[in-house]
Amino acid sequence: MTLLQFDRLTVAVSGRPVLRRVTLDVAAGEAVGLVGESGSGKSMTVRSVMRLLPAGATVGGTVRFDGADVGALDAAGLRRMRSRDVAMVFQDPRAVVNPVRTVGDFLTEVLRDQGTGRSEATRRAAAALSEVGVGDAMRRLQQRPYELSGGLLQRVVIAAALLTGPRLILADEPTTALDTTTQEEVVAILAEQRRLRGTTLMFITHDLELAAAVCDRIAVMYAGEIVEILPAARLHSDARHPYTRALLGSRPGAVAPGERLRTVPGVPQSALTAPPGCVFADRCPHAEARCRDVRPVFTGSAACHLLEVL
Amino acid sequence: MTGFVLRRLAGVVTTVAVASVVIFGALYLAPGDPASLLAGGNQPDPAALAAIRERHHLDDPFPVQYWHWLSGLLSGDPGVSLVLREPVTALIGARIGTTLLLVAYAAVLILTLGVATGVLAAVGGRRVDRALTVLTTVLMAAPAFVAAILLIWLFATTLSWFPVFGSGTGFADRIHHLTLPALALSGGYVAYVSRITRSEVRAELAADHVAAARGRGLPRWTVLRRHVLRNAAPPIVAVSGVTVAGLFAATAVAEQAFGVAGLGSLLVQSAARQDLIVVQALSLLLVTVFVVVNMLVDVLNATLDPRLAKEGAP
Amino acid sequence: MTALAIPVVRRAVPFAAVICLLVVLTAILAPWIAPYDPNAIDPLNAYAPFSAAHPLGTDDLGRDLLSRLIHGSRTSLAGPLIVVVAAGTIGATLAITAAWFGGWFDALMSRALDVLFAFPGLVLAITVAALFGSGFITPVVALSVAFVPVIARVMRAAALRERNLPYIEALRVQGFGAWRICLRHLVPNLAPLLMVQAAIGFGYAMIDLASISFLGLGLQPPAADWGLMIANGQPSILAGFPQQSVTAAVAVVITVVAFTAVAERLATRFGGDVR
Amino acid sequence: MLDVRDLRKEYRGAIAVDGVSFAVPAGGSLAVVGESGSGKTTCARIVTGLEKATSGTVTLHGSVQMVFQDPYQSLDRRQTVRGCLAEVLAHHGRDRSRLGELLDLVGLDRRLGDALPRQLSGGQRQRVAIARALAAEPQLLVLDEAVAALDVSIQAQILNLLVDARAATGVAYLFITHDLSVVRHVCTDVVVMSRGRVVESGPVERVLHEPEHGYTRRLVASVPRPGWVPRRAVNRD
Amino acid sequence: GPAAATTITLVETTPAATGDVATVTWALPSGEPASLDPARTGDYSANTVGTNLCESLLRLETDFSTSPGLASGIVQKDPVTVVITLRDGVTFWDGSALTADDVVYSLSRHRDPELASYAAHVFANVAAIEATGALEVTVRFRKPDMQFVPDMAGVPGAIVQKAFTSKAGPAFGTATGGLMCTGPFKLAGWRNGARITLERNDSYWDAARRAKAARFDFVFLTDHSTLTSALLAGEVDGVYGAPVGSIAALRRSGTGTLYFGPSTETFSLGAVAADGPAADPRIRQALDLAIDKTSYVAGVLKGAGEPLRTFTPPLSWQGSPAKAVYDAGYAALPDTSKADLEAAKKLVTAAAPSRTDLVIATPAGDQSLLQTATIAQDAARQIGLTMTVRQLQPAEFAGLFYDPALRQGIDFIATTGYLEVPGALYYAPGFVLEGAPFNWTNYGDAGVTANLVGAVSETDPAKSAERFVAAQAVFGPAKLQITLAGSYNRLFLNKRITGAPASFSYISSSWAALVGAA
Ligand SMILES: Nc1ncnc2c1ncn2[C@@H]1O[C@H](COP(=O)(O)OP(=O)(O)OP(=O)(O)O)[C@@H](O)[C@H]1O
Ligand SMILES: Nc1ncnc2c1ncn2[C@@H]1O[C@H](COP(=O)(O)OP(=O)(O)OP(=O)(O)O)[C@@H](O)[C@H]1O
Ligand SMILES: [Mg+2]
Ligand SMILES: [Mg+2]
Ligand code: NI
Repeated sequence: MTLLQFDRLTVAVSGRPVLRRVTLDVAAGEAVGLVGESGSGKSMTVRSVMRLLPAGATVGGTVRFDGADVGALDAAGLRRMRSRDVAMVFQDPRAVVNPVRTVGDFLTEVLRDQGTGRSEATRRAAAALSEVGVGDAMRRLQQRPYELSGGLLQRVVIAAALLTGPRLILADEPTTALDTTTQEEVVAILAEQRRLRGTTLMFITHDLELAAAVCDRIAVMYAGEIVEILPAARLHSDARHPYTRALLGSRPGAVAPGERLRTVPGVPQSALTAPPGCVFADRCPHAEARCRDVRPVFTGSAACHLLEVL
Repeated sequence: MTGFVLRRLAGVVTTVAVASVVIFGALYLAPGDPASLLAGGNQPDPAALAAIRERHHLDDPFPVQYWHWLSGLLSGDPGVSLVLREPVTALIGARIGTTLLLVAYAAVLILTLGVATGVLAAVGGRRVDRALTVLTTVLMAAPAFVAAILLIWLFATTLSWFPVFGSGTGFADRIHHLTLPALALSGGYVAYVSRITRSEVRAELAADHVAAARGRGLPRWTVLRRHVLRNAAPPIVAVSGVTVAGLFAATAVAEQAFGVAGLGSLLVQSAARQDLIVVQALSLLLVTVFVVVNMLVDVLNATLDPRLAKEGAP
Repeated sequence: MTALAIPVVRRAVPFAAVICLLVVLTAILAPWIAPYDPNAIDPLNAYAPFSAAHPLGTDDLGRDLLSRLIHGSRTSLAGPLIVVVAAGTIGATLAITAAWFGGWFDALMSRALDVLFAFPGLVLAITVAALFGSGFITPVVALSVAFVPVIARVMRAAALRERNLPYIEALRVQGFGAWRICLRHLVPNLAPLLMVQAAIGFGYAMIDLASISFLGLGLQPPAADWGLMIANGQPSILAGFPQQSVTAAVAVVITVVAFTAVAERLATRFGGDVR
Repeated sequence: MLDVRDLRKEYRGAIAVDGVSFAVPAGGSLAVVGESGSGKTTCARIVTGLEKATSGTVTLHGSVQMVFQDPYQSLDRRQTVRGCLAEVLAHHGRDRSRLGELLDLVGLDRRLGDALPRQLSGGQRQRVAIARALAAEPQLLVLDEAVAALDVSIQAQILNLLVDARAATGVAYLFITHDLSVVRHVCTDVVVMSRGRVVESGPVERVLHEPEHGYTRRLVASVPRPGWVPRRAVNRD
Repeated sequence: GPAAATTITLVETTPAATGDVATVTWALPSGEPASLDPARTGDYSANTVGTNLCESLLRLETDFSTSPGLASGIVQKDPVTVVITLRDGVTFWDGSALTADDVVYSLSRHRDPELASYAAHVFANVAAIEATGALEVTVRFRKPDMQFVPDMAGVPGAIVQKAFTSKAGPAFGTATGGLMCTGPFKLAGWRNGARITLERNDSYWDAARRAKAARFDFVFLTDHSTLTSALLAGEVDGVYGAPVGSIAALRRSGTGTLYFGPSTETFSLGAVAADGPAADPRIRQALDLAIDKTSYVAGVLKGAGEPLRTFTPPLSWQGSPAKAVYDAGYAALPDTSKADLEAAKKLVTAAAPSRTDLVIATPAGDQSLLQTATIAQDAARQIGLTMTVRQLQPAEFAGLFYDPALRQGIDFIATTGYLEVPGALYYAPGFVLEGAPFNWTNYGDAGVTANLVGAVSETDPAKSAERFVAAQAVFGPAKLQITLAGSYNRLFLNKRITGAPASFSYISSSWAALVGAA
């Protein structure tokens, strides 16, 4: 059953294109990784689920959550969806937790808004903290964000996301600001909770390996488009799109030490500067004339003219 | 927190101490001879002048004079006005109530109107923002004495809603009398606080934690109150604090224009009459009030945002 | 503290720029473009209404208001200009040295600025002018001194922030001297913020100088200064002759707004990030 | 060429670095890895003279330069590429004609010489920063997470550039990073830091394949790779 | 222009009050008095309030003649002896009787150098003051002084209670020290900076002049527009010296009436430099000729005044028996009210001044004097002189009259002056005698000196007048003071009250007692 559906989602901010015809289905209980370089539109994609787009954004196409068109929700419906059904975890926990209020305030405010009593909310918050591996929960609730390390704080954010028992978690680079050992912790917590609750997950990262480890499927984005979708298990074997391959190939681990890395010429494009044809055409080593002129259609797994050839 | 308060308190004491030297020193250097003032309007003979100098320690070296003044101040006796022959305490005592009330009144206006219009400009959409921008621009560029005359003309002479002058007796009557001065006094500052509020609220609205709070399905009003305003408060409070602390002295123009007897006009009149004793005491009082109010604001801010109380915080 | 810039409607900026240019040109060309001698009195023709001969009417002594407004632009611009240039230079220098050297020097400087800051500007100017003599210079000097801590505070915070940016550290690693880094890198990068501060200060200085004139401590009549004109015209407003105060007040408001708008635009243009 | 002994640094009572020793041979490349807040940056800043150590010695033969993490803030936003490089060249008494060579060395189009930082991409800026550092012809280059902020495809370009530059100039690297694959690719030796102390050091091969210290083991195990399953520390052993 | 004056009629008094009123609020446009102690009274505010509290030995009538006050008679027994006979039955506010001791004490205070009384100069020629009876005081002079008796109608003749005064010490007359006098009002309160409250003295000795207002509140309103607004709004019932700039607005008002009365107030330019162009009579005459007095009156005084030929205004001798002599002497003075630029330029050319850049000082905040200085500046420009206006703080300006150092670098002052007591001799000696305090230009003329000294010591009024007129014929045209105009007294009364004198005599009389219901 499809829980979340992007259907030709197009977003422009003040007339500048940001997302172009993003189409993606996420099944209930599934974990989908959204991978791509900076500015490719990953955050915009998940933010459009929550209707958290910048002022002046225009949206085309639809995003459906549980069958309902998110764009058509009224204020109450939107609030209900945000507070009960969908939770978001952001990249930088420091920016996301109100710096002047306590961790307890942060954790309980949504519950309190939904009518939960103060002591009950506190109890549940403490329980959620313990669940994500934060010890001494009652003391933590009294503390303020600056008194916690980044890793701890990200766990607080995840605890807050889990607290209302959402059906979908949108995790926007939840580990980028953390070091690798802490990243492992956080990712493990997310995976564990997903197993326990059957929550659906959209996981954004720059790191293909990480996405492959956490998710069932991976969608690769470039310049506001999804260029390839493939099962995580077959990331290395089945990647077809030249961009996905370029990403895999340019990681230092992809070649033996001492060898030169396989680089992609040029700089990543954004949806605004993307060429008229294939968005990757100007950096693609295989590009042909038609790549530059004609937009390839997304055929099941990737958007590339040369899919058969490569 | 206690450490923070103590540190700030020490700062206040140093500032006031240094200010006292500066004030006394500046007036010591000011041209004009206090002795001739003390001698009255007539052409005084040198012997009489010398006697007056002797009596008022005017020939002593600077440190001795300063010490006389300071020990007088510390024992609660700042001296007697050179011109009015009244104890400075009596002069200040007679006016401080009015000034306090005027400042409090103006402060309330500044805070409520300034913050309200600032928030409105930040969240009220483009048209409201622009209208308020025009309004605050004009308010900021209009001197208090111009505002005073307009207010008198409109509300006192034409509409007769408020009295033209004076400070009134009894609380209600005083409020009635001080309404126009408070409005004239606060106009520019309302605009200033409104601007600050607007920019701080806008900055806060753009913050990730606000987006996150909205993303968690909190109602708009809750987000505005508990995340935007709560977080924008410290800088707004800081600016308002400086503004309000400065009001004590800025009342001069409004008091002058509305015939209100307060500390500001006393300062201006005393300075004009070269009444140094009054000017010294009053300047130091205003400086002290300023730094104390600022300290209170800092402490308030530190409770709002404990990060500010940490050592080394700006 | 956030830079308190007027949120200008961008389209109005060219318009504001033209106004600034006109005001400055007026000040420079005053003797040539004023239709009358600004001080030529004609008591029998006092308070004349708008007319072809006197487009803005005349004042209490029958002087042509347009001519006075034109001549008045000179001191009205020069006073605040001196204040912001002096306070800006001193304030920025103190701020940058304090931020750069840090430690006890910074602490001392900050405390000194605190003391100065505790004397509200207008009052400092009033007191100093009353005690040391009125005129053009004294209030301008006093106001400059009073503006120093205001500007220095903002600049110090910005300089501290800037000083800790990696590009400054890179220059230090390169072995550049403190002077060079400050003068060639720190100062130019802080200039836009300083400009905004100066522009805002300009407006306040103009108003403060006008208030000082109102109290009789500023520029001396019959100088045609805008602040003085507002103050001098004030008593006749109730008598039904508001032209003098109103035209001068309008000139002040328009100039202040136009200068602030243009300065802010220039700052964002050349400095990118103003905050 | 760089010899760091018993470095200790305190910030108002908090100890950031405690008894750290390591050495970089001429032309060598040493990686410093470790958890967040373990004192890596502090060491780098002491080595480059940006900070004074509380105790300990830093012996350095030759000059040192540094490349910072954030390419967006490590260039003067008002200075063109050419202005930036020319200033440094002049300061070190080098000939201006080296400017072109430097741009070539870091793979920057010479036409970008007149560009301001805001007209450059992150990767291009980092190239300028590296060129600026190399302009002084240092014997040691300290790179504090110099590629962490870059996109993968750009990161690859910069890493190649760093390898080439070392081959061309013989400069030694002190390479601070979180990313072990980068360490493997660029460095020969590695120092692992945790809570202000060096917990393990040695050749990259040895340390990363046969980690001895528990922290190093955890660090190595936490790198995502095919077949990797993330674990929570509390669940492990 | 619109400022052209409509006709102004002068009145000496306003219609008499028909009954009592509870409270009258009166404005003091010069601000709060520094003290009400007669020894420290010397300005508009202190006079306006104080004369209702501490009465003088003589009363000043609206035509500037004097009549008995606390003294039933003051007799110039011979040129060097004055005998003061006190009225019987006068009591102080505390009920104690007025005695000769109190009078001796009150007058002698002014001679105490410690006290530095403002009126010290009045007693400069006095040799002794002693009680010569229970109700008789005799004043003996070293030199004859004809101005002494009329001076007793002013503040120098005000009587305070000895016991209270010596007990109060330096605080006497201040808000904290209080007063003890005999006037129709007693000092009931002084809220520093806010108001001075007078209450009716119900046991006033002169039943005919018992105060009609139970209470008189004086408020301090120095800002002209605020004051005008307050008058128009009816918040203030009356004021002496209503702002010139507001004449039009006040005349139009339905809240009350603006009265114009005769006055001794003058507007003039005074030469203050002993050297330089201002000391040259030709330059002063040139400046005088360059200013058109008629347009000055219209422009600055808004018509509420008239040109004067010299600085002693005719009102000062209106009550004198030798009025005719004085009037004739005044009429004989040259009339320079019309400007004559050609003659003025010639005078400047003839004088060939050493420098042409002059400085004129005015007290800051006085709009009329500022305009006066501006007009002087314009006139100077037209005759080839440049004149810079320098506004001085009021205290500094006042100091200028006594302190030569403050006069440095100043050539002229724009100033107002007034006589608070009758007597043509009030001004002249101080200005024209050699070494006199206000003879700043070191004017000296043997004939003038002889005639003036003679006039001062001459007991016969007519002879004194003749000698004064003879001296004036010489020093008048020398224009030590370039008198531009005499202004009318401007009194505004709310329509609910009346009775206040419209003449400038209020300055030395217990005028407030007359104010009552309209
Ligand atoms: N507030 C905004 N206003 C205008 N444009 C924006 C805004 N935020 C993002 N964009 C633009 O939208 C495009 C996609 O941005 P998005 O944040 O979705 O990228 P991303 O893939 O999440 O990148 P990163 O990995 O850096 O987070 C970018 O080109 C960016 O310039
Ligand atoms: N200027 C400073 N003042 C006080 N403490 C500091 C300062 N700089 C660093 N520290 C502290 O010193 C410790 C080491 O910091 P450092 O920046 O060297 O770590 P790092 O290993 O570079 O971390 P990261 O991987 O996050 O960059 C940290 O606990 C940090 O909080
Ligand atoms: Mg993103
Ligand atoms: Mg670091
Ligand atoms: Ni009232």
